[in-house]
Amino acid sequence: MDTFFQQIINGLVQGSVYAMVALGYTMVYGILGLINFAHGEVVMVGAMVALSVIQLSISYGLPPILALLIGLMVSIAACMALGYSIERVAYRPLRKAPRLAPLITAIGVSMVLQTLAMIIWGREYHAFPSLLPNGSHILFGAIITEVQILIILVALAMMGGLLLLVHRTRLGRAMRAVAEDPSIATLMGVNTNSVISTTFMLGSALAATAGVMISANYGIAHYYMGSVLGLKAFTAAVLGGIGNMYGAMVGGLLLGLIESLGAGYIGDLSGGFLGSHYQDVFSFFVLISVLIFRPSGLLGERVAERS
Amino acid sequence: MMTSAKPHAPLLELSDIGKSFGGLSALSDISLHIRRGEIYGLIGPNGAGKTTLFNILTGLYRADGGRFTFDNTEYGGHCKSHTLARAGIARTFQNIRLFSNMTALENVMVGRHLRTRSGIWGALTRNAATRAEERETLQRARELLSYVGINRPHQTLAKNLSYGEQRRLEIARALATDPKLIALDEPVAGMNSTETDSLKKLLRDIRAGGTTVLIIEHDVKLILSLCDRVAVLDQGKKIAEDTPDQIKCNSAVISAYFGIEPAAYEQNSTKLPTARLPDQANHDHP
Amino acid sequence: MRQRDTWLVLVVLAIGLLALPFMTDALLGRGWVRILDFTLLYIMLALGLNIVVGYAGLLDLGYIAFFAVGAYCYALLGSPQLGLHFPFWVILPLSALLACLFGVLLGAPTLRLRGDYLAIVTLGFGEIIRIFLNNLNSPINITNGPQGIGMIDPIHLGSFSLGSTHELFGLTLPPVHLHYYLFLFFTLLVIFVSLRLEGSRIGRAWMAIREDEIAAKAMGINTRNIKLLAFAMGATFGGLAGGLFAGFQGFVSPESFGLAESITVLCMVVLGGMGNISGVLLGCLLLVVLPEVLRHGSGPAQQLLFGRSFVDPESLRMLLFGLALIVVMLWRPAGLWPSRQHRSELTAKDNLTKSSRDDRT
Amino acid sequence: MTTPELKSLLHVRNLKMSYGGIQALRGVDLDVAHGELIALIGSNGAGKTTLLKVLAGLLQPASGTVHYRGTPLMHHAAHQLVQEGLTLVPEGRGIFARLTVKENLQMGSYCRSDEPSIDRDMQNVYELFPRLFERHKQLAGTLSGGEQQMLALGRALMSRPTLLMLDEPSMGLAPMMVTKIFETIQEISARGVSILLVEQNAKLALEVAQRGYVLENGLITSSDSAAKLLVSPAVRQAYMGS
Repeated sequence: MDTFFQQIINGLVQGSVYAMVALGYTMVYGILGLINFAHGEVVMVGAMVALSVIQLSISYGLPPILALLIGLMVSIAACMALGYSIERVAYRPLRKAPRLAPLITAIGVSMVLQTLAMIIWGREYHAFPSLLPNGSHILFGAIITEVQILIILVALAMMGGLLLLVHRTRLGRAMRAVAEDPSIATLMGVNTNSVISTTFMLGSALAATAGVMISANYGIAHYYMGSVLGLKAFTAAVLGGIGNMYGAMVGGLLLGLIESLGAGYIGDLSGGFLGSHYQDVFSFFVLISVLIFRPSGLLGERVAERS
Repeated sequence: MMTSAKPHAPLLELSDIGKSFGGLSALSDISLHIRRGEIYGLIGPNGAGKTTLFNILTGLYRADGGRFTFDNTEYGGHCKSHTLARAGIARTFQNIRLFSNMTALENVMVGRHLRTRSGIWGALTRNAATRAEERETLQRARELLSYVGINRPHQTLAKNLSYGEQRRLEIARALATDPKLIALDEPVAGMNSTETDSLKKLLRDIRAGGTTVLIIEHDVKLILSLCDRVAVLDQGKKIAEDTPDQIKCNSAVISAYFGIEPAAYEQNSTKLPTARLPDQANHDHP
Repeated sequence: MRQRDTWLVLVVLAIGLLALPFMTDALLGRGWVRILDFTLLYIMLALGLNIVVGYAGLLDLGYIAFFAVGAYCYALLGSPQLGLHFPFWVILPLSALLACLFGVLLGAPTLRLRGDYLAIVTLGFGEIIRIFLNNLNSPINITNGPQGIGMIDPIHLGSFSLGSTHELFGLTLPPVHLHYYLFLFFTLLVIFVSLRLEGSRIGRAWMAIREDEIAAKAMGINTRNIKLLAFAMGATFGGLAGGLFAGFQGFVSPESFGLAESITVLCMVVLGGMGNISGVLLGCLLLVVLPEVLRHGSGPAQQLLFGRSFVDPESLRMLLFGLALIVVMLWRPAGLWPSRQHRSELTAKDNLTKSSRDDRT
Repeated sequence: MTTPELKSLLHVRNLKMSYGGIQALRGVDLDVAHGELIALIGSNGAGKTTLLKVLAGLLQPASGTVHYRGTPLMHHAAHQLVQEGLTLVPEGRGIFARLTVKENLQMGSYCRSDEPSIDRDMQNVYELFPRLFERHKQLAGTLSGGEQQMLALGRALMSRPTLLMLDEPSMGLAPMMVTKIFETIQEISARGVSILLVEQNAKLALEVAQRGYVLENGLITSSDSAAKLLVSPAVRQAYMGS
């Protein structure tokens, strides 16, 4: 029984990171109808920048908690600037271009970011310093570390904050209005370009935070970490119904849980035939099955074909 | 190929077609019948449900209730687009939907898809049957393009045609499917009066060639001067179905459509020129 | 007159293509002949993907899976792994056929999905195939897992082995040259099939679906079947290329079939010009040759410019490659050699005279 | 360069516009004075919607001049025009279906920052349309067509327009609702807002307007006082053909 709860806890932690990254995909998709394939690399940049800043702060003798905070802040700022630039350079000139053109520029941006990161930080795995108390608690027979608790709390706080922003503020209304109909939003006096830029920056801030979280959880940062994470988060966004923010959160958490339960039980389920290596197969399988029955994801709107 | 039916036998009969979107009723209990060989008009103010009805007829929407009979075959509320196309219903779209990066000729050739059969094997070997079929397709496509009056090079991309030509190309493409009924969704929207006039002539020619024409229009004057019979939709309901002359005097139609009370209309209508009446008489009593 | 010109061009082209490996060998070295062989494999792959993405307009991000299916099919039927050693002319068609079957398997349940959803599902499918290949070594060892399958039989045409050097007509033909000619044959076949399909009833139906699916439906096209056909054809080309790849390399492992490979092939198609065979050829040529040039050239270039090497050539290659993708797309969003838009406008006048001539006959 | 007359709020001269191969506007001249209610009528495809879109900055004209309050309006982005008091209620209402009624109204006042008076204006809108107040927490997509039109009008009022442009406010509405909407339009006009009303329902529009223009095939074919146009055969001809 305790493995079950252990897998649930691991799944929730992993899922909250997925959810935060998935939000970035889904917000951009909702507003531009575009898959921001470079988003995963923003997560990686967030982690790597935080790593460097933290190492620097520690070398100046700052207390660990403060170093972490500074690292997080700097990496959020850096990623927001990065997100803004990616939109300006790689997407905005292609708004009216054929659909696949921005996809290719996004791939180009990913390659550039990944290679730059490799040049700057090298190919090796970096140990992400553990700056938080190393305590852990027993919950229903499962171990949960304080880092994990913090990850879940921060993720909840940030997602809650985002929802408040989107649903309770003038900017949030404008974002939803642009997502629904940019030209009508313009008629209300909304500068759609600046709203789109803001959306990219918000998504990037979440991505930076997620990058720091996941590095802190596994104690590792690496120039290649963005690809896989981005792919998973994109899967989560589609699972929940891309374009829908609640969908991204539900999809992220669900994917985290599916993966960790899959990893834990797939052997038993398949009579020992499939090992835990198949956890990714399992999650894609769930995704495909969901899409076959609900072609627009779990919470996605059914898009009626218009003539 | 025309079946040996009586000229006035119904080709298409709708009964009790209903459709609602998210609780808002777009169409309720629409029943109408279109006879073989007539030009049938469907008018109504914006949002009356004309296009919705069209989309049901051509299989894009699923009706909530009701059924329709086409060419003596009964269909339920929903049927696949390509099945209906095969049965002989072809359509054009309100906001032109051509294959814009294909040439004018290819657009019409796609219309022949339904009446041709060669598959992968034929494509690879280009055997005699395929070559013959391609030749016939090409020939028919060229004929249709000149029939609707597109005199540009047939290799022009559809998106580079003028607006009026694009409308005509859509009609040629629809005709390529050998339809029994061609359904046109606002074919003159955005055309000037010369273009409109020549389109009217084209539609009459099409009818004379044995194809029944169903036309949705916003432009009442066009419908009244062109159609044999007209149905009027308002708020998703049919409020009249009659000859143009009768429709003109129908008070429900006048108030729904023009917002002009019957009395005022009658007074002024005496001043209206009646030059096109003989023209219509020709159609009503062939 | 015109016909004679065409023949002349064809003859020159044929001689050029036949002499290419020797010229490359002499001028650039044998490594580049190998790169030529890979270019041909990529062309087959890209033309297959071009059917799905370029003609039918279906975004497939897991296309490399069909390449993998073909390659592993070949590897399993012609290596000590399962102890099977079927002849080339049996395995290669089987590889293509199996890939075709996988294409249908993937296509059937997913064709209802809208563009971007289809993208992620195909991506997932590609990953699933790769993960299975990576892990099907236990409990029963089928694929040999991450180690991959080695010692694959070299390609034999009858008793003629492409795996060893031959002396023919006074020429020395090492394996890379021999494979070049075999691949050239299949590439030309794939180009031929693509051309035939493009100008056929089926090809028109694919393009109609790409341009406007609803209008295509209204024209009576059974969009489901036609899309499925696109998946099947594309997968067949992929499987064919995969089989040839396995026979050429003598070794296959899952890491050759990752997402990055799918994306590379997609870039070739989109960058060159979707839906245009010449564009796709150009895209392949650029994206295979450019990285190699960068790989070999960036080190010496840095030496020359700065006197020392700042960035290792491999990283620089990736960096410039990424930048090239961005710049080219910003500069020509429809690809370097887009399909038709420009061509037909340029030749519209030509066609007028041509079509009027056709009309008379 | 012609100097627009001072009393003219909106002054349009020789406006041309074409897209998709058709010339939608072929040289339109039109004036709206302060406080006027102008009807622009014409059959479908005459270019009415295109004209409004050009005026609202959504489309760029090919040539011609537009002066608003005496200053030229070319090359302003649409979102800047709203701040100048030029507000368009688009055809088909264009409400944000996934926002609540209240949020839609708040979007209307997006450009303003004077909170107390925004609140007051919202109260005014609710008084004008009590139905909207009853449903202020609902998603706008769940409203009926008439309620959506009320919302579109109310939302436009929230921007405190100087010139309100309405594109076919009666479209797809039940007769009762049309009456209600037109009463409201008159009321808005009475408060001093200048209105440019585009309508297919010629009689309705001319009954409430002071002056009217008839647009046919991208050209103004007649302009006169509404009362005169109402009985003029020109209008009927524009619809029924000659």
